[in-house]
Amino acid sequence: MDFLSAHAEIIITLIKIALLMFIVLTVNAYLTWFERKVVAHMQSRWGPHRVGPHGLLQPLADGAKFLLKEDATPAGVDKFVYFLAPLLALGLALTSIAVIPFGPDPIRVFGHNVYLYIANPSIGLLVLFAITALGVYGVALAGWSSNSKYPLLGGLRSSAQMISYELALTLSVVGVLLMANSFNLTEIINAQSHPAWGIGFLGWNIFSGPFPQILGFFCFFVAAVAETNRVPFDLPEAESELVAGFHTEYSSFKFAMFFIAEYTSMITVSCLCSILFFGGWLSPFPQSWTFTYYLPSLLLIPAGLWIIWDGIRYETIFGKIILPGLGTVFTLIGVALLLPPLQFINVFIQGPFWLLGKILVFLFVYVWMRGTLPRFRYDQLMAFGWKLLLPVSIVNVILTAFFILLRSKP
Amino acid sequence: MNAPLVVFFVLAVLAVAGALSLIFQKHPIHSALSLIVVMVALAGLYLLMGAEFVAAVQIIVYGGAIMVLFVFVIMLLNAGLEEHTNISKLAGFPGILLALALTGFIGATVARSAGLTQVTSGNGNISGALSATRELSTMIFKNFAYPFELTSFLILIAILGAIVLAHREN
Amino acid sequence: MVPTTYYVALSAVLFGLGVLAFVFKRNIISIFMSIELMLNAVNLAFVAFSQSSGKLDGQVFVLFVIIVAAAEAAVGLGIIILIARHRQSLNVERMDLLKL
Amino acid sequence: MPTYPMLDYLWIIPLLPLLGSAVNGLLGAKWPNNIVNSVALGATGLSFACALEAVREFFASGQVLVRKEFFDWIGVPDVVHGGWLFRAGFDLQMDQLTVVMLMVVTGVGFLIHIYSTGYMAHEGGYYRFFSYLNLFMFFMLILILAANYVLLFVGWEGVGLASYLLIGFYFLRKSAADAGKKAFIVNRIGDFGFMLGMFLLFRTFHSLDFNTLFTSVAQHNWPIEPWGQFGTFTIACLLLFMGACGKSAQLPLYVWLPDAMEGPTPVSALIHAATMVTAGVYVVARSNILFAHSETALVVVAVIGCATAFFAATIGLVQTDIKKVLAYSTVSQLGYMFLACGVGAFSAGIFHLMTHAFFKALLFLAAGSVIHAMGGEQDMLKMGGLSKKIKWTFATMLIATLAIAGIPPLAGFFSKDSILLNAFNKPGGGHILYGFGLFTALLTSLYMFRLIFLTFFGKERYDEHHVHVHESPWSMLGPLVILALLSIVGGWLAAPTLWGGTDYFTAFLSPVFGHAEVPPGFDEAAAQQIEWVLAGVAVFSALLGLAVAYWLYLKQPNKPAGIAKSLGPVYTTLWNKYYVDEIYAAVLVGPLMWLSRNVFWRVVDVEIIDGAVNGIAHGAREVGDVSRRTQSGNTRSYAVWVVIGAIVIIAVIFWPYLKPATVGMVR
Repeated sequence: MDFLSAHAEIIITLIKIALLMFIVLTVNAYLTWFERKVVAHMQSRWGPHRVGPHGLLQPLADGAKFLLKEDATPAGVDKFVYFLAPLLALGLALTSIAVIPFGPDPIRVFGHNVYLYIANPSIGLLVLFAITALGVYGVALAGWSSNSKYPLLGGLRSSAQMISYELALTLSVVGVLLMANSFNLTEIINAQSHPAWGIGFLGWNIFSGPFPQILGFFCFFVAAVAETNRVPFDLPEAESELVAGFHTEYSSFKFAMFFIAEYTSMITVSCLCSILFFGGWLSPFPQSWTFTYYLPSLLLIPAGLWIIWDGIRYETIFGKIILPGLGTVFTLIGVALLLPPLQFINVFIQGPFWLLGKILVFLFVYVWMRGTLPRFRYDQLMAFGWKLLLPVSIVNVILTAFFILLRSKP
Repeated sequence: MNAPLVVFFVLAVLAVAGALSLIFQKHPIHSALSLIVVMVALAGLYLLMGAEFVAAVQIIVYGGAIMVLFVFVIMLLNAGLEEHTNISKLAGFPGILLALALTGFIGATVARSAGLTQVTSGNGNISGALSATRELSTMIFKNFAYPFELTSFLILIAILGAIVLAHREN
Repeated sequence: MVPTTYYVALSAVLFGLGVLAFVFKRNIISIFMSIELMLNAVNLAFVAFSQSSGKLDGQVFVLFVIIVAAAEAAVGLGIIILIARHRQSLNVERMDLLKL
Repeated sequence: MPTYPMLDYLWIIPLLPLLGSAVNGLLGAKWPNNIVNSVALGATGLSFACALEAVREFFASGQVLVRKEFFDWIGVPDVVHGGWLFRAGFDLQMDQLTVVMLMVVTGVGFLIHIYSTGYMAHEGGYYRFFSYLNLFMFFMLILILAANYVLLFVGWEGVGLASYLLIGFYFLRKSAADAGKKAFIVNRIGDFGFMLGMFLLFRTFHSLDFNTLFTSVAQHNWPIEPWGQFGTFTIACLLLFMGACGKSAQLPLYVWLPDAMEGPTPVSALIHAATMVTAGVYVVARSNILFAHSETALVVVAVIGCATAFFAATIGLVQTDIKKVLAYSTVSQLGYMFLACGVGAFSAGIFHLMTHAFFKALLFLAAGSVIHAMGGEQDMLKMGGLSKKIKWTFATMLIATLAIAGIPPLAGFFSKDSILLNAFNKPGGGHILYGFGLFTALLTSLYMFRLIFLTFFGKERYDEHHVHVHESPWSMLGPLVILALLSIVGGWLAAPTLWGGTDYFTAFLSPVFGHAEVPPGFDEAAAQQIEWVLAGVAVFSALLGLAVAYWLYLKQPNKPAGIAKSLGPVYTTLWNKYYVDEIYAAVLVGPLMWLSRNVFWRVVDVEIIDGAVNGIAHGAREVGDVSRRTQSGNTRSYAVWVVIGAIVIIAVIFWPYLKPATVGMVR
């Protein structure tokens, strides 16, 4: 017992890490499902719907497949690097989540303050960028070590592309940093919590401040998409040109690692977008509207009811059983949050609730783009990065600094 | 044997190992990787010394830009294993000897001057890391404004030079 | 607290290894990397001294060194690419056109 | 306390012409004429306006000497006691003398610029011409505004340069190029003396700044060196005067001025009549205190001046080239000025300088107008009867002639009269000088009217069909008229002396010359009579000259030839300008040529200098042959060399730490 109390911090941190890992991986899994569904509907298809109702169990099936497939290592690869690359990619991607704060104030568990982040370094943003910067190696080395031409091309592309877009990525947040006057993500969010006329979303960096960071957000988001090698910047894995790009030679779980890494970094980027430009966990409504505390339940209950209704009409028995159950669970949680004894939880989940909401929006945008946009040509990519994004973000920096100076001068 | 010391030794060993493997790896990519290891280890040491910003920059610029550039070039030129020619007599045994001698010199200098540096060891009054970062920025943009601008020019020239060099004229 | 001397000693060792690589390696890119290694060693010494003396100048210098290294890498690698194109070899010992 | 902006920014006055020169010289090549000359005129006109304003403020401020230090140019600071061991700053000063010179230079210069726009309209190298002209203005202004000898010397050399460039303006014509070189070289001789004089002055008084120098001289009331004693003052003054001789074309260095007429006529008017050549007079007047301390120097100045005046006048009698005549007349008038300075009448000299600037500039411009009218013809024997054709030119030139001949009440009369008076009053040998001066006056009016009659009267001696005479444009006539007015009224400043009043000019300049002027040796009443008498005599001689000229060149046009034949050798001597050029060629040029060809070229240049250069090159090659062996061409070896260098450096720098002995001393 005293061991626990002695090393409480470490233990709590470990638990948090494990929890976060679990959540992130699950979210990853269901992100794939979500993506496939959305894209499918955009292309007026059904998408996965065999495994489980609405294909809800598809991710599990995929996971199992990844685990059980044969792990073929091509001949003539540089073994060490070949194994290192996916580890690097996944490790870095997961690490980057660690510095993201999910909520403002700690939750008290067994008399311990449990903060909603794993680490809160004073230079959090820089740490994130550092990790992103190292992320290149995963792709580049994978491409090189495969000892095969398509991956090599993919690796080359990715390294060039990432170097090019990192500049814009880093420069585009300078405006935010200037306004928050800090590298620390928590402080950046708190800096946005003083909206005009108390209307929440007016305090967000994208709308408020001496100089609304619309340009900055544009550059950041585009550059971030490029950094995560997603459509329309997915040249490293341009399946129509390079088979599968840098991970052509990777199979089964190593491939899965790249896969997970990509989706994790998507989540990270979404978090960053919402934290840097959309006020993180701050609610968009005026603080005076207390009823917003009940929004979670107000969303959960109808959703649950709808799922029940939908489940009843579902074809398969399986679905007829599972979906209503899920629905009732949602509904019950929602109701429970409304009950007086449990209302205090609302206070705790406000922050995470809004943050996750925003993250979801951005993830949807990701998927949306994939569903709509064509891929860039390589020269277009470079020209876009160097001739548009970089100058624009520099202009943004200058303007922001200028307006801050204006304001600071009485 | 307190915690920082442990961390230091771990990182130091890491760095030296990286440097050694940089020397003894046959393939440039491996050398590059080992150099990256060294750099990350150094970044850790900077963190240990409370120079958070420098650490971050070390990883972002060195790890994320320069070394990527190296890897990129290696991949681009498809550099193979290093061939072991010994055309230069001087660079053979005597060269290595001389290099060791230089190391010895520096080491001796450090050892002899140990006392002088030890006097103020560790009582660096760099207050909290963030404010340190702030001070750093103040220094760069106030005290070192002129050199800073010069470096920006240097970068510009370097960019132009790189373009001119890599531009295949035909 | 770690004595500054340790850091300086480490930087000396790294620098020496850099020099060694500088002499030992044949591949021009590796030689370039060994130069970077030396620069890093110097940076370490800089930061150590800045920390021991409580002044930030050392760290500023480190930043400058990094900038210069970046510029150097850009130009140097450009040159290397040219050389590789022209001479089809990265071995410095094959680049002996300066000979009389 | 009123502020005097123009005085505070005195440097603007010289700067403007420099800008004009730079703009025209650098950009003007492609520009149309009107832009070029508007730039040049703008620069000169502005600086003229600034000069006027400066003069106004000078009077308003009521100071005697305005002195501004703008920046240190050359300086040797005295580290021990502070201050300067030697300082030649860009310091400009303004006193009454400067005012006069400033007005003359900027005013006449401006007029001549206007004139040039018309005169040069059809010449090539228009922009070049105006660029040079502005450059000259700049240096001339530096010269007269300078507050120390060094800066003055800058202007001095600068005007020399400008003069060289402008004499050789038609550099395709060999004679022009040679004339330019001649002027430059002869001036060098004078400048050599000038520099020596400066050195001597500095060595003696430890300063070359006018203010410090003169005040120190005045305060330590040094003894006036009597005749024949060669003290510092005498030597310094003689050396300075050597420079003045070169610049102002006095014996024996006058030879360059007649040839300088190769330049365009406006140049002859501006540089070689009105302004530059008077620089010598200016310098002598500027250093009047020094000269006043040495009788020898004064006597030498007076004698040389007088001699030159007479000598040049005699040559002028027989010249047939209209500009040559004017050139010799300039030389002789300059002689007058030096004569004045020599007898201690500096203000009279400056006065004559001013009036001479007016009417001589006018004469040259009018001559230019004549040449222009005759389509480039300069020989008077091929002119004649122009008075009816070009009335304005004739009228203005006549006025100028009357003025220079000393017919009252025109300017020349008063200035020349005061010079002669002062010469007469000069105790000891003054009368001789006066005699020569008077005779020169007669000669002056003689050759001037000869010019007039040959040019404007008598029957046309040119071919009507080839030359169609035409009056010049108003851009040329305007300046003529203005200058004519000036040469009429210019002298009235001194008019009151006739009825015993005060000479305004002298009074005005007295702050500068007050302590140097020699007082008349006798009472006012007597002076009054003498004044009248001398004036009468002067006028009479002038009229006599006029009469003779009339008789010779209108009544009996064939007489002159007869006379020439009758006194053959004299005439030929005069015609050949006393063979001075030939003598110089024989005595100086020949030996020098021999020396430089056989010694400096064959021995010094070829053997020593070239030998040294080749030797060095050879040595370098040998060394290279040896040292290139280290260049194995192998990069790794070079790397090792770098390492070795590093080792050496560390060993050197950190020796105190590496020395075994210092084990104990660590900590």
